[in-house]
Amino acid sequence: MVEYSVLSLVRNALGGHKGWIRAWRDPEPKRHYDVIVVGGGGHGLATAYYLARNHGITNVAVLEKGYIGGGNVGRNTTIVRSNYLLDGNNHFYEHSLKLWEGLSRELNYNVMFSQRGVLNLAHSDGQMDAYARRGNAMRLNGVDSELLDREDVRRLYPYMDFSETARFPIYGGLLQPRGGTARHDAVAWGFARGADRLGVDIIQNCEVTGFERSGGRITAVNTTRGSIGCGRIGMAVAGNTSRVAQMAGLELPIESHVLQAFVTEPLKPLIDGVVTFGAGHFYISQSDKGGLVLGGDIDFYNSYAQRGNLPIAEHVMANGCAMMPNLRRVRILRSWGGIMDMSMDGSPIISKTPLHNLYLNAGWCYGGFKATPGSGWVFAHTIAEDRPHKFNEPLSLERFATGHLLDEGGKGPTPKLH
Amino acid sequence: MIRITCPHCGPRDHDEFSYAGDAGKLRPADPEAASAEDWHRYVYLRDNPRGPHLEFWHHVQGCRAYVKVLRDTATHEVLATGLPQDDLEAAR
Amino acid sequence: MIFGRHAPEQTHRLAAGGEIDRLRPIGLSFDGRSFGGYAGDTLASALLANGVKVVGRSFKYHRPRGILSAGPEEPNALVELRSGARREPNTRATMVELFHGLSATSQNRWPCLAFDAMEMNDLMSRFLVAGFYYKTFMGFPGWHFWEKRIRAAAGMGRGTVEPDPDNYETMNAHCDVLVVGGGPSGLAAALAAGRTGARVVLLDETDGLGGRLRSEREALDGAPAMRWVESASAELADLPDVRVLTRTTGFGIYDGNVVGAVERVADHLPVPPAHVARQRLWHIRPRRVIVAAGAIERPLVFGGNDRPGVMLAGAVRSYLNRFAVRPGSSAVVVANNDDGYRTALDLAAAGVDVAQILDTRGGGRGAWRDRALAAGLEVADGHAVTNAYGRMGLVGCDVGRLDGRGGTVGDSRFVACDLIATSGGWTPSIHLHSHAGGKAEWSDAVAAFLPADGRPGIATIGAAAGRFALSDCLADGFRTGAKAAQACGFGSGTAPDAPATEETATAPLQAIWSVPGTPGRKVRRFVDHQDDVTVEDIALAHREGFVSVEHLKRYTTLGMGTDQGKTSNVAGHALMAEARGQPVPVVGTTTFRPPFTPVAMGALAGRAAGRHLAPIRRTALHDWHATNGVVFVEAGPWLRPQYYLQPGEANAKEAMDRAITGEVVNTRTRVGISDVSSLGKIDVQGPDAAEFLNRVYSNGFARLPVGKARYGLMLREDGIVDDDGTTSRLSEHHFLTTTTTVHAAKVLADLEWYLQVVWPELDVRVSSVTEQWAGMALAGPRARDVLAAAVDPGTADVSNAALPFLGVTTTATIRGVPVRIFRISFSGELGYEVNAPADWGIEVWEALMAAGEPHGIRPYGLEAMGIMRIEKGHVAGPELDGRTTADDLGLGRMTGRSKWYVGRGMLDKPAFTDPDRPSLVGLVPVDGQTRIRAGSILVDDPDAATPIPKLGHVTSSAYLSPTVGHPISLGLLARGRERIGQEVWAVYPMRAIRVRARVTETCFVDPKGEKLHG
Amino acid sequence: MAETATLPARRSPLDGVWTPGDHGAVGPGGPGVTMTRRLGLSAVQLDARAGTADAVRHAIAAALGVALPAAGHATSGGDVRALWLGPDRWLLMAADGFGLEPKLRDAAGPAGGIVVDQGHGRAILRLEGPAVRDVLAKGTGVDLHPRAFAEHAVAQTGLFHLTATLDRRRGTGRFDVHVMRGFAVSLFESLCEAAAEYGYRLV
Ligand SMILES: Cc1cc2nc3c(=O)[nH]c(=O)nc-3n(C[C@H](O)[C@H](O)[C@H](O)COP(=O)(O)OP(=O)(O)OC[C@H]3O[C@@H](n4cnc5c(N)ncnc54)[C@H](O)[C@@H]3O)c2cc1C
Ligand SMILES: NC(=O)c1ccc[n+]([C@@H]2O[C@H](COP(=O)([O-])OP(=O)(O)OC[C@H]3O[C@@H](n4cnc5c(N)ncnc54)[C@H](O)[C@@H]3O)[C@@H](O)[C@H]2O)c1
Ligand SMILES: Cc1cc2nc3c(=O)[nH]c(=O)nc-3n(C[C@H](O)[C@H](O)[C@H](O)COP(=O)(O)O)c2cc1C
Ligand SMILES: [Zn+2]
Repeated sequence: MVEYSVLSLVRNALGGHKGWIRAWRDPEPKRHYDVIVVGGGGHGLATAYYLARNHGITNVAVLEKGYIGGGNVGRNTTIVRSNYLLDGNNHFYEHSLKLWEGLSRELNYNVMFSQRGVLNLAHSDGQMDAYARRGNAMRLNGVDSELLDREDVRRLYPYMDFSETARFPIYGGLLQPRGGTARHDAVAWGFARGADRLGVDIIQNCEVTGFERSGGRITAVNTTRGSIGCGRIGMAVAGNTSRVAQMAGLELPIESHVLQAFVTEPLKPLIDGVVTFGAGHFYISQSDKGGLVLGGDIDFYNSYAQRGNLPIAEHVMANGCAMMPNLRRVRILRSWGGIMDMSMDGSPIISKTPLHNLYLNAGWCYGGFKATPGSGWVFAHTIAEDRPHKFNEPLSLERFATGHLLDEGGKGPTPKLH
Repeated sequence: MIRITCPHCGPRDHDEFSYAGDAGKLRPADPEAASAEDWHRYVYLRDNPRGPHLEFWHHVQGCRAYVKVLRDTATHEVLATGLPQDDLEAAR
Repeated sequence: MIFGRHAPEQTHRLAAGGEIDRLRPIGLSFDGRSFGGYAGDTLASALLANGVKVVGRSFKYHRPRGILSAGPEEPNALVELRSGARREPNTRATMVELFHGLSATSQNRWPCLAFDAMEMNDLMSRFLVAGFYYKTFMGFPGWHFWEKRIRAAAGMGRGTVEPDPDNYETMNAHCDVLVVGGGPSGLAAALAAGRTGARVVLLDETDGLGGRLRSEREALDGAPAMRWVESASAELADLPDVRVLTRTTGFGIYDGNVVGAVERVADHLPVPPAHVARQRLWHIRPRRVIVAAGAIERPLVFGGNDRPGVMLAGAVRSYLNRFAVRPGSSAVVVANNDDGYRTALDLAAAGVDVAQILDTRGGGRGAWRDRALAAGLEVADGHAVTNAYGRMGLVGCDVGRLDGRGGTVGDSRFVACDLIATSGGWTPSIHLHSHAGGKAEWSDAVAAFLPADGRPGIATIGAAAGRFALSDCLADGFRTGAKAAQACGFGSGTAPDAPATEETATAPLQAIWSVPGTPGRKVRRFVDHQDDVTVEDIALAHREGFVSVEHLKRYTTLGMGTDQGKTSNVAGHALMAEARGQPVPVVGTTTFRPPFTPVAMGALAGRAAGRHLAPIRRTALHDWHATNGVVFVEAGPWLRPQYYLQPGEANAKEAMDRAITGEVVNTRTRVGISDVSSLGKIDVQGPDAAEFLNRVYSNGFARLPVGKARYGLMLREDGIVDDDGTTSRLSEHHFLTTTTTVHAAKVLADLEWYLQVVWPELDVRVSSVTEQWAGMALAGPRARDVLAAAVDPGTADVSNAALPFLGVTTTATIRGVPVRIFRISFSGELGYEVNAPADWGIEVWEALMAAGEPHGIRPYGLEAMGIMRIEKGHVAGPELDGRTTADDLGLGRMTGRSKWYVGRGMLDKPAFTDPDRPSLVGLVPVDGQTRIRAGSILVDDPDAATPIPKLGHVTSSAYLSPTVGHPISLGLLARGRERIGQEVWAVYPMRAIRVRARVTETCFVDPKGEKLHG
Repeated sequence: MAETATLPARRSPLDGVWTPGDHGAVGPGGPGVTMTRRLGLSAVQLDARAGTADAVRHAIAAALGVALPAAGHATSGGDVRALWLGPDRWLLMAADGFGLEPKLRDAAGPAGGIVVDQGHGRAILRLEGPAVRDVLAKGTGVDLHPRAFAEHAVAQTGLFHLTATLDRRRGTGRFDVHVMRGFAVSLFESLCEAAAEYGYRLV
């Protein structure tokens, strides 16, 4: 087991880097695991890691149908923040943000968590009031937030459109200084390596195709690499949630939609923090490689295809160029899509299910990357203890029936609007 | 660009329409008889299939008709379109 | 141009030949130095003509780099084009057409191209291997410290911080057959289709047609091939329904086979002409797509293969034949296919000394080889370059004999040269095929992936399909073009005759993915030039388990640069396959994604950026406001009056406060008028109209009398309040429903939904009449006097008896204009809403103003309206926030259980009946003066330990209610109605504000509503 | 509606922006597009209630001499032009003096027609000239090629992101464009910018 550090890097450099070993093993699936985590994305891998680290459960497999990190964790715009309005979300995401702050050292893997600050722009008095409510609520929870006026914003981003012709003038914004970005792939790889070091089997190219049940329990999962027995199952398959749930006979308050993202040619440092436009859905930040990473709305139709269409792409660019008119000559290098598990109230579900030993982690909508460590933490707890952690009690599946919804946007049961 | 054939206007770009979601869900016909569970299933639960999906698109920039569409969610291919009361199952 | 003449001699320009126009010299400057070129040059060809070797620096190691290619695949020669607001970083010199005054700057170097401090990365390269950053920078002083430095070294060019002065636009096109690519294949396809009368669009990324033919010495029908290209182009130009777009890149295929293309309308000019967009985005909706995008050559991977002076063989031919430029004076040619010979012959023909032709194949057979030998060229079979030298420009290379087992035999010898032409084979451009989900199939013959079965309606042909013989390309094009047209109902489908070619048979290529290095030397073999990915990096990725091509890509950044691996992916994936000991097709390839080449954000945004981001909606009274001191504010798409300044007043805070307070006071004490045209108005007609409204509104509408209005509440299916408004019954089967401004469109769509989908049996028709009617709210104690004076005598009786509260009349006219008058009020005053046909709105408004003159009428805006509705405790946007129930808002009485309506099925949910739910209350500062701001949180104990328990929040607030003389607010408070009279804290920690507030009823003014009925 | 004679003149939403004359890059061949405002037009929406379409069609033909068009088309008859707007929904237009609305009410009402005055709710522009198709193509995804969009073809569609009605009139390159009154200035600006490179004339 090679510890990563400057020293080991230098040592290996002198040895022509022959000394490095696999970041995680490539084991054959065992016949039985105490816990099987379905889905080798950020959440599945984090869950496996914390099952071993926090609960000492190491006879764990993560089953990934493709290559780990090939899902949304590997295709998201990497914004990390905890500036949520509703307590049910806010406490959970803040717990996650705290974990981010120590994650690289925790995992001995540089996930490049960069607290560059997340700024949400406001374009009307009403929006300023809404941000005030959110920021004030955050402060009462001990979470950092600052209300900026127009001039504060201008100082941070002088090249935004502060002109007379701006269609939606900038009134100010809500800033969370501790928010930022992280290196998406590294998060998957870091958790994978961390979990592997604690004994977890990470099994790629292993698609779950069905469940073997007896009564209210699942006894084994059928996969493209054979049937594997299990004690408990944690589902963390994001965009594919409904399909896997269906194998267990569950119908969920979830729709799958495609969200596109874009990256520009690499530039010298231009945009220091994370900025979201308030008069249309648009968010942007700059990756360490120099590419501007940006996105906006989903494509507004159910989809399992990891690609979108031009109208939304054009809409995203229009918003971006309206916010920052200097971006028009910057070129888009690549576009792609990811399948998002849009829930009916726009908030996630980390919960027990009607099946005794099946646990659900889904409904992440636009925002599950930031949740990765927190989600793994509380999901591991829920699986290990067979009851929710206090931070995911409000994220239960029952809330849709009881009416205890977490509708940050007040959009109602219309997934495309969350 | 998904090209959707409106039964009234002919083939149009999908961005002339507003997506109105799952058309497989039927609203409880007799509200009196419907249980809380029935309303819950109607309002909150979705099949969300990968493959052919029955859905509504509202032709907001066109004739304002709700168009029933059978579309493959894996390929985005439109398999059939019709009026809300039409049965498109044959195209599956 | 003058300064073209001052420029140094074009030392590497051939005396004759090429497409350039020697009569049109053009000057350019690169890094401040002036050079001369000609019309028809690209920046790259002009720099080469002037003997410039080093053009850029690589991404990671900052190694000096030259020009590798002559096309869009260029990984090295990236520059900052233009300056100031028009500066474009990362611009491929190979794709920039010369224009007068062109100025370009090298990038990713400091302080200058010749000496770059960051080149120390290259010395440190053994530490900076793939993924090194994941393994360190975790400890003190932390990532944020290192990140700054890494970011400064990373990136490539500098983006501008000034707004782009140019414009962009979108264009839509439809056609039967779209041909992407104007080489021989594409031309043939377009001709075959165009001749049938089908509508054809032909795109080419470059400034002209011909494709590779522009760069080759090929003959067609016994004449230079470009003659045929010219006649083909002329014929296409004459066909009425054929559109040829040059400088236009088809960057992606989307659903429905819609192709996105970007036309560089004015990038070849110093600045766009007046009224002309810089770039134009095309949406092309073809019935058939033919992709004739050609193939891209890849370099062999050998030691020092990134040295300035190492160039793709095909690019060498482009510079020789198309641009009349000699990329070097003494060349070594190294290839694993016949392109080596073809190139050597062209070099020799151009008078360049060819030191050696190295054929990595051992065979020593083939017609091309014979031609080379016949031309007296020196050929070394089974040889390759094992290392190349020359940091700032190639000086020579080691040549070694391959043992066929990944090593060399014998010593290598040094050969002096300033140019290495290399070909590792050609990679078909299957990008667009793949965008549409088409499969890729490995071909050993081509040593690349070819398009396999794909989406119907898309055909990939010619070199893009791995058919490299000119005759095959032409045949392919004519055949496919004719077939495509036929499929659209044009022509017989028979292919026209192709021109005769004169081709030399080619011998099969032999793949070699990396060339062994000079024995005893540590060589650097670059697979991905731009991102500095070496053969060793790929081995490391394999060692660490990043063995899937997707992991390989993300771990090493192979193919993630601006060129997206056009010249490097195949070799990279093949090397991983070798490491895994599996065939390439098993290892596979990474995903092709749009855009094919990078596209400016502005082009995608089109004109919708800036002030056109969203169309502005103006009320029928807009022009009146504009000339009467209004200050407008955006309300969704609408521009609405916020308040009105007095003549001569500047829009300062005091003036604003004065205006708003004045408008409120005037309305409450005299009479005011405001523009409510933007409220949604929906005409509902039909025998079942009453039944329909009774189902969509939570309160009853079945028995609303004709000539009466009623306030109504609509719920969402989930039981939450959706919208409110008044509905008036104009006749037995005719209603007019109003909605809030923001929800107008949604409510109409919902009503249509219920009628078309849910209750088709109801005989009702709904239509929006929002724009048909200008709406004016006349409010205040004198409102009736004003109305009575304005209404044309005898057309309507507006007395309290004839037109009581919630009464409606449709008979009145004002200045002859038929109007609808509704006695309803949002302000709580005696009020009327007057609707007039929009084109007469201003006349009616002015009539009311005139009639109101003696009564002191004043227009009031949104701010005054907002204060007055808070004074009355009326809910609006901040209260209808999509989370509140009717009960929360004190409107529970409107959600009875006596009938069914949308949303009722949800109302009994535990959470909705929870007594602890926040409910709407009024709030006043205990000190009688401190404003309680909207967005404040309501708590019992602001000093409690965090997280501090919250009781609710302040939804709306008036910093001063002129009517009650102190600040008032509305808020949602847990168990609010039980707390009336009690005190709570309203805290605003972000501004360190806390205010002691008393909980009150929601209505601060005229709770009994006497004013309404008076 | 009361006798137009006694009524004030109707205002156009474009009064404030309409500057007659040539604009943009007008070449020797004259402007690529000529724009005219179609003023003084009554426009009334006619819906046929469930199952009454035929009766309404007959009633209108008899009373106004115009045949209600099929989907995607327009017809002219008598003094009236009729556009198809949607299923069982048409827009009928005539000069203000014609008294269209009352006539429609009398004719269609009994047959099951529902009449909604929309004349003030929309602005109508006539565009003609050699560049008209290109100008409109910058804003709409509808195929305007004569083969696909013949004379008297009508489309409800998006035009520069606004909802608009395109009515192809007789002759090549002549279109009437309807847009909601409140968006008239926005559409006008878009059309002008799109037309500037060909040159345009405001009449
Ligand atoms: C374009 C885009 C931008 C986004 N931007 C942000 C952002 O800025 N900030 C933020 O916080 N969030 C963002 N998100 C959301 C975030 O990426 C996701 O919510 C989060 O990654 C989901 O959790 P995950 O990582 O476990 O999902 P995934 O990475 O998708 O993991 C799920 C895994 O399950 C696997 N799987 C599925 N079915 C099976 C099966 N049957 N058997 C085995 N394995 C299976 C999949 O292959 C996949 O690897 C974005 C998402 C997208 C698509
Ligand atoms: N020597 C060899 O082994 C070899 C290999 C490959 C090709 N060739 C020769 O090259 C020619 C191939 O003919 P062809 O017509 O198939 O290809 P081509 O390369 O001649 O033409 C392709 C054209 O498509 C354009 N293009 C590519 N992608 C585009 C896009 N996305 N949008 C717009 N334009 C795009 C390019 O600018 C180019 O003009 C033949 O003459 C063939 O003999 C020879
Ligand atoms: C934050 C982030 C930054 C990215 N930067 C780049 C980049 O610089 N170059 C590149 O080619 N792709 C970049 N990508 C996109 C990936 O290449 C890839 O498209 C994405 O991970 C989705 O995978 P897929 O395209 O293989 O489906 C980036 C992706 C993310 C999430
Ligand atoms: Zn339609």
